[in-house]
Amino acid sequence: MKQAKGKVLSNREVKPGYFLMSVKCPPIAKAAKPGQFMTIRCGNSTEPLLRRPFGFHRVEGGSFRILYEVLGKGTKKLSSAKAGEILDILGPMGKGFTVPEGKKDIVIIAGGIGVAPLAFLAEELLKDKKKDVSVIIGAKDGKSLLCREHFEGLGIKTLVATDDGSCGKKCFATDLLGRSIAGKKPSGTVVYACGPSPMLKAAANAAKKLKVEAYGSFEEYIACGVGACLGCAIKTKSGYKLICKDGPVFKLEEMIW
Amino acid sequence: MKQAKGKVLSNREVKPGYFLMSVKCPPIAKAAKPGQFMTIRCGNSTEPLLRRPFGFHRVEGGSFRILYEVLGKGTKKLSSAKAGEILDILGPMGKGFTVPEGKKDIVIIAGGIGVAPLAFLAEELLKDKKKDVSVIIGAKDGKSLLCREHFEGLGIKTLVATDDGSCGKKCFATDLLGRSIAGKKPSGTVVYACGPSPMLKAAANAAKKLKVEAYGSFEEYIACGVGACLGCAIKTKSGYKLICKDGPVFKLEEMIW
Amino acid sequence: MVKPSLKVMIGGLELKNPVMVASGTFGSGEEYKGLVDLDKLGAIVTKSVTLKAREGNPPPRMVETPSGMLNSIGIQNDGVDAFIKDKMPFLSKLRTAVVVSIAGHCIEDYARLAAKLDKVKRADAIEINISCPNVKGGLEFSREPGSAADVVRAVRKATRKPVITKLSPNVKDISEIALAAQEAGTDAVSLVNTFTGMAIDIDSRTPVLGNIVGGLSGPAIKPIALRMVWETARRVKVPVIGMGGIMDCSDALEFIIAGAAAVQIGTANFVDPSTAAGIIGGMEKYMRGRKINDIKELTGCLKT
Amino acid sequence: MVKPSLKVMIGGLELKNPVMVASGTFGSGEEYKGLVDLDKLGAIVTKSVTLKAREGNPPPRMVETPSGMLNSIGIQNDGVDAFIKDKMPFLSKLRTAVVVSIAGHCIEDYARLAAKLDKVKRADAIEINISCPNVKGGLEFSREPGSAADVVRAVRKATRKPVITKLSPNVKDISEIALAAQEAGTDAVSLVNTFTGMAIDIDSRTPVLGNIVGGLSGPAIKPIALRMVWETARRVKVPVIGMGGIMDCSDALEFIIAGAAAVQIGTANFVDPSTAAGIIGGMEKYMRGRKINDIKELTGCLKT
Ligand SMILES: Cc1cc2nc3c(=O)[nH]c(=O)nc-3n(C[C@H](O)[C@H](O)[C@H](O)COP(=O)(O)OP(=O)(O)OC[C@H]3O[C@@H](n4cnc5c(N)ncnc54)[C@H](O)[C@@H]3O)c2cc1C
Ligand SMILES: Cc1cc2nc3c(=O)[nH]c(=O)nc-3n(C[C@H](O)[C@H](O)[C@H](O)COP(=O)(O)OP(=O)(O)OC[C@H]3O[C@@H](n4cnc5c(N)ncnc54)[C@H](O)[C@@H]3O)c2cc1C
Ligand SMILES: Cc1cc2nc3c(=O)[nH]c(=O)nc-3n(C[C@H](O)[C@H](O)[C@H](O)COP(=O)(O)O)c2cc1C
Ligand SMILES: Cc1cc2nc3c(=O)[nH]c(=O)nc-3n(C[C@H](O)[C@H](O)[C@H](O)COP(=O)(O)O)c2cc1C
Ligand code: FES
Ligand code: FES
Repeated sequence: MKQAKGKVLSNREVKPGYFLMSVKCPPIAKAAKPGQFMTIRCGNSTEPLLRRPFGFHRVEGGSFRILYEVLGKGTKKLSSAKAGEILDILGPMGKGFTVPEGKKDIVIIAGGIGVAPLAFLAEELLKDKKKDVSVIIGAKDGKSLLCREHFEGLGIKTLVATDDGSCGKKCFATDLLGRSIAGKKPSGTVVYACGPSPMLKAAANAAKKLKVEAYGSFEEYIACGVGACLGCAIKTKSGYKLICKDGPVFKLEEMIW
Repeated sequence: MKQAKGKVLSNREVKPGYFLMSVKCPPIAKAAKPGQFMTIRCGNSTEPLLRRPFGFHRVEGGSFRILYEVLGKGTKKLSSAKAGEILDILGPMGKGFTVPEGKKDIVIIAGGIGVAPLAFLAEELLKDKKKDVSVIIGAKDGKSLLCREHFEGLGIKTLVATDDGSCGKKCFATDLLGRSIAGKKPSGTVVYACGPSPMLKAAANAAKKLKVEAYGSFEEYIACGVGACLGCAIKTKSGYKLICKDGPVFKLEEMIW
Repeated sequence: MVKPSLKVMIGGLELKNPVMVASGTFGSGEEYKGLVDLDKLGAIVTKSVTLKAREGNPPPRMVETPSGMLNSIGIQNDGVDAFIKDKMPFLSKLRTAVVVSIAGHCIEDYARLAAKLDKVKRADAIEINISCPNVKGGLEFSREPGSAADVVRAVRKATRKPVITKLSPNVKDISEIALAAQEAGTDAVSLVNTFTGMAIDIDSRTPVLGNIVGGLSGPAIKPIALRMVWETARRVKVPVIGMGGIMDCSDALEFIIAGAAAVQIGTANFVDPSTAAGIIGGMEKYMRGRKINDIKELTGCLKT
Repeated sequence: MVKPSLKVMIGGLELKNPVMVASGTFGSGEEYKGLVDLDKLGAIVTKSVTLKAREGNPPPRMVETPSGMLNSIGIQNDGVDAFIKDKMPFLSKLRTAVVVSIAGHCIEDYARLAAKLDKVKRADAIEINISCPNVKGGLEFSREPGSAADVVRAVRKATRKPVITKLSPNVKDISEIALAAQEAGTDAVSLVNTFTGMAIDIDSRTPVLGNIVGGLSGPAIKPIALRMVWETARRVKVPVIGMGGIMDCSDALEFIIAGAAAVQIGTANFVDPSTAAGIIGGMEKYMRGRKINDIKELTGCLKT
């Protein structure tokens, strides 16, 4: 893990309320693995005070992109960063996604902005030609659906679910898991999910029913990001674990909801 | 006094570290008198918390300009405001400059950013053709000298003093007061000064020696700006006075330094 | 849907809504005339008055700190008689409750202030600012249950008007002081006053404030103030008026959910004079959205 | 010009500079290995350890507040024996002072912790975190001079290592507690620990923190912490270690000018892990610019 200066290459709104920022930062980009994250200091005043965590959305050489939703003061400040601006970045942090031995079929389930780290995961997985990757994207509505073209451009079979049915099926992303793995061997299949907490819970239940191994990327407030403050604890069957050190990716069946 | 939304028309760096911002805000611009001021909320987070006070630099119809030095977090935030942005403005506040009866010769002394409200004063004074207005501008160096062209463009006799002699005389602005009023009747002359506290004190001493009436515009932290919090008190020979309500302009001989 | 009711009772005093403006941050109301629709406010608490005029502390009297500010005004005021003569006529015409804050340097002061105000019709209630050093002893009255209760008892004897006791947070256990004030007969408690703090200029190596120390207010203190209101509301029976760093409706609701019957807005008036009005509107909206008909249902509804 | 001396003495412990990292914000140092040059620090104060392992409080354990943060970690740790076995080997190799923070629930706990650490060579000093509720009685040890002194006395008896007593700001008069600790034999006092605060989610009407209340730290508390350090340093003879919201060199110097012999950096480590290093560099620069040869000349030089 390193603290490094990153230079904003571009930063634009890709969907209403969602921004894509490209940052040149070789020391951190070169070390990043899918599912890991970084923290960025948003501005240099005491408001917001703490750094904000973001996943690696895509990594190319010495640069990475983050895809982020403007929610509060930190992301708002970030959204006003202009090309050329220098950011203070700490990363990569956490353990990221690991692909268990013997898993051939991979299903990625993304809810809302949860898609951000999964694009990087999909790209990495595709490097192994023997693997079969498919994606389910869920969103509030068609307007806020993210990354569909990206996955399809990579040749990945992509199912879509929206809350209002304005795009794809009118259901939750997790409801499509059965359809997505139909015909696949449960024991050779693994699910990766990222999204709001209720979605992760639904994914855990669906995976359990279908008897497939499943991992999810979790969120908590992050302060230090290095395992020092013990602030990002999350409850698991083997006690409290730290999002920033032991996670953010955990086996779903390990979690206590 | 009103609270109104103002629209930024332009905002650019005129000298290194000094910005000129033009704001459309008819309710406040139309009521403004020279020496009065406004407070602007810089951003909408709790950092900075309090509004920041600025003088009216120029007023034209429903718009005004402020000339400001980037010092800390408030002015830094203001300097990033783009045309079209909406600002929350409160004003006009305070009493401003008054021209005593029977004063024909007017000398304006500006130190550093203190020139900001004096440009508006000069323009207003020039409307009375019987008045003779002259200006002394002091600055650290030639690079940070403000408004010289503006005063000269108005046909005002302008003397310049810089700390390093890189422009005009190498002395303090107040040192040129004697030269400026040479040949004028002290009892028919009035001095208006704005600048850092030591300069105001020097102006007070110079004016006393030359037996001319003199006024200065003072600064203190401003919280409410309406005389409610009693936070902006300044010591005078008749007790504490409020910068925001009784000032910011005070007769120099009234002050306790 | 019916318009939700924002009415609250503070002792015998009915407020049309629970949003008051705090002492020392709103002058005597007149300063904000034209900027704020004063009649919309739940109540105006006036700047603390003392028996005799006080010139206040030497400047600088304020400095901004991270998400807060320090002030050391020193209760500058013209004395209670001048207040009644010069400020009450304007206040008396308002259609909002007028709460007069009093401060003294001995028990006698408080009693005499209360007795004078008892005769002033539109002094609708009295708030006792006990965060003042006791000339006999030095420590602020607010720091010990005993001295706080002494002040309250003296004021209680001197007036039949609703009495609100304003507590200092610079104590070990604020709810203990609140209990003492309740036993001494206060009709309500308000908290918190400012936290004593300081700032230093590292170039001159002198305090920034002329008075060396000052009172910290603003959003910086909100988490502590909220905890104190929660602790106090669980222990006392009288209404609790919460304040400390309230900037918007969400902050105000936190205090109410924690147990406050009403709130006061202080520093936020400087940041945006329309804050109180915005909070009143925001509360109605919050209640409509959740089908809550009476703000009193929210007081102390925190699920723990 | 000669390089200014940043050395300070805390009891018998010499620090190469007065910039320490605060307990609970820097783990056991190892977490920051590679990110921070640990050998440059004045000292590392480790996360408080207890006799037995503690799993800590339920999440959420943190939330940001205006210019501050609340935490309710609950002293999660593996117990002192695991600490000595697992963490001390790494710490022992550092060329910076290692201060081990201890926390207990009864006087006995503290005494036994100190006795165990007394035998650990590179536990260079012990910081007593007395801001823990006493299981017998409930109130934190830090809230009363008597109970604070009891803890200090017990630790003092159990070890010859330098003892630093860390004080809570949730008291009426922190300098009184400091005096009691001094009389009980502490070599230094450090202040402040966090202020108890809370935050409420107005949608769910529940506390944001799993533990309901938490400790407020960060720049929001700096003005109060600074005032407490100033008040304490004027009353005690032992060195005072100041902390609370220090973000940069200017903040650190304010504490030193107010009377602190050294400072601790807490929350700022999260905001920027290079904060402590930046402060050390900044202090040298400040001293050079003003021809101050020894940082000790600055301690308590406030002109009032
Ligand atoms: C490991 C990790 C990776 C992440 N990756 C991404 C990403 O790639 N793209 C992206 O858009 N977002 C990501 N997030 C979430 C992102 O960090 C938050 O949205 C951001 O910190 C919000 O900051 P803010 O200042 O804008 O909002 P705030 O003003 O801090 O809060 C706005 C709202 O969001 C909630 N919130 C804020 N931070 C968190 C958090 N950490 N956990 C739970 N709730 C929170 C608050 O309670 C509040 O309701 C990630 C979070 C984690 C922990
Ligand atoms: C009536 C009045 C009119 C003013 N008109 C102008 C103007 O036209 N143009 C202009 O550039 N500036 C003007 N000022 C000064 C301006 O308000 C401050 O420079 C500004 O508030 C600094 O804000 P900041 O957040 O950038 O700096 P901060 O971060 O608040 O402070 C930076 C430095 O400036 C000092 N400082 C800040 N505000 C004040 C103050 N009010 N009094 C004394 N010292 C202060 C601080 O101590 C600090 O050293 C005026 C001030 C007053 C009181
Ligand atoms: C400038 C200023 C002056 C104040 N004067 C008084 C006062 O005279 N009497 C009083 O009881 N409280 C006084 N206070 C305290 C406020 O009424 C309030 O208790 C405190 O500021 C906390 O609320 P806030 O954070 O919303 O400002 C003053 C506060 C400020 C900022
Ligand atoms: C996440 C966190 C955990 C903490 N844990 C401890 C602890 O275990 N023991 C202790 O004495 N202080 C602990 N503290 C308090 C800090 O050491 C420090 O006293 C306080 O945060 C004030 O300093 P700051 O504002 O610089 O953070 C903790 C603080 C934080 C933010
Ligand atoms: S954020 Fe500090 S331990 Fe995870
Ligand atoms: S700033 Fe409040 S009285 Fe002048």
